Amino acid sequence: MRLVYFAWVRERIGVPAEEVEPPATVATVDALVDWLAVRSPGHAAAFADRTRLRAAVDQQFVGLDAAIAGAREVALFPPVTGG
Amino acid sequence: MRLVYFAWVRERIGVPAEEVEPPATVATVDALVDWLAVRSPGHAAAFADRTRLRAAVDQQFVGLDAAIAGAREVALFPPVTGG
Amino acid sequence: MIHIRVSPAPIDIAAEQARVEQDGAVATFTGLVRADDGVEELALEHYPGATEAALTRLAEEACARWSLTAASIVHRVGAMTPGERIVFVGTAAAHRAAALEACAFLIDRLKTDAPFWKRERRGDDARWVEQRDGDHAAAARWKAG
Amino acid sequence: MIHIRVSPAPIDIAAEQARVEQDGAVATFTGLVRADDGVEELALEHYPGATEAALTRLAEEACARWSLTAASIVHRVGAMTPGERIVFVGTAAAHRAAALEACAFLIDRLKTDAPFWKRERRGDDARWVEQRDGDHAAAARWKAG
Repeated sequence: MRLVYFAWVRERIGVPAEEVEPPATVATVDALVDWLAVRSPGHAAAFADRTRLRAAVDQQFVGLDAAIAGAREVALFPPVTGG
Repeated sequence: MRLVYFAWVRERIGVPAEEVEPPATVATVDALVDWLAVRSPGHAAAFADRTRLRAAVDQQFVGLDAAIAGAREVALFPPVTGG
Repeated sequence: MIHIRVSPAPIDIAAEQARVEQDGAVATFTGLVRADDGVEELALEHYPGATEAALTRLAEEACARWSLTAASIVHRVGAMTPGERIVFVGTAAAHRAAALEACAFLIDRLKTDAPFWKRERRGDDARWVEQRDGDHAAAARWKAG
Repeated sequence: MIHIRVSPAPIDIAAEQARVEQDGAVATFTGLVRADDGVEELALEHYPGATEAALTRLAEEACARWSLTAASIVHRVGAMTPGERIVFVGTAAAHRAAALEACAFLIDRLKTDAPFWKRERRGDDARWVEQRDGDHAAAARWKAG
């Protein structure tokens, strides 16, 4: 599974993307974030405030309770601020 | 008093403007139009349908019941269609 | 900044937009001669002096009501062909809702409050355009606000 | 006609307007980097692929809802300085209310539905812009309609 990060999520983690293989018990975006948060202090900092975290699964915006089974790409990022 | 005409009011009357001196008893735009309507068949045609006639006194839009005492310029024209 | 121009000259969008770009949010409306209803020529007549005064009053009202940084109204007069620009309205404000609402206000009210008259020519048939009932409804909604 | 572009290139208003002028009523919104709050540089990051898909979905929704003849969204990414254009939205329709409403819809929804992130730099201080509560309210009003 490919993970992509944007804005301060990317900055805190320190890389724009990484490949991971979470166990099958990691079924939702929320569970994925829990699983990622212990990988490094940067991951922990990026995911500390879950209310400011948004996600997309295979480039579709989803809630953090969305399933990730079969996903090829999960994106994690702050609320958007374009326009 | 200077009269100015626009669009089909101008076309029916045949001139874009004329100078007139209505008697003092002609006190409103409506009365002015009555007084003008008998000047020529063109004037009569221009003023036949009062519901489609609009006016300005000294370049301010007014209702046909507006007073014309002291006016220097009265404009008579159809409903506007700009933009 | 208020800018009003009534002129037979074609409307240069880049120049008009640049004039209005005085703040973070810029909204514009451009009206073009419709190319799809058989009209070959559109002629615009106006009431010199009164037109500019009416457009200036509208722009002043919009600037006060929406705290605009800039408001511009450019209206062509004379003969035009399909596809040409008849009117340009531009507004600038700190926030987008103000710019967008003021732009809609200006074009709605221009339709009922400014002394312009359109004549359409199709072949040998030239006729003055009739005012649309909807234009009064569109202008009236701004009175409630 | 739908036109979507996400690019570091400056936005050419005359070219973008010409592309949208497909009907009698054309509305545009342009967002510029504010020059009055001490920002020296604005950097725009986005999610390549997902951004274009989100903007295309918005344009398609607007075209269907307001019977648009044209809808265009052009968004810059990368570094910009105050006064530069960040975003251009343009719509064309047969009637002005449709063009104006669809233009407001597109910029309101773009603010909440498209994956862009802004970072402002003032001197040595660079910070990511926080989402405004008002942006969600503005986007939400289009759900009721």
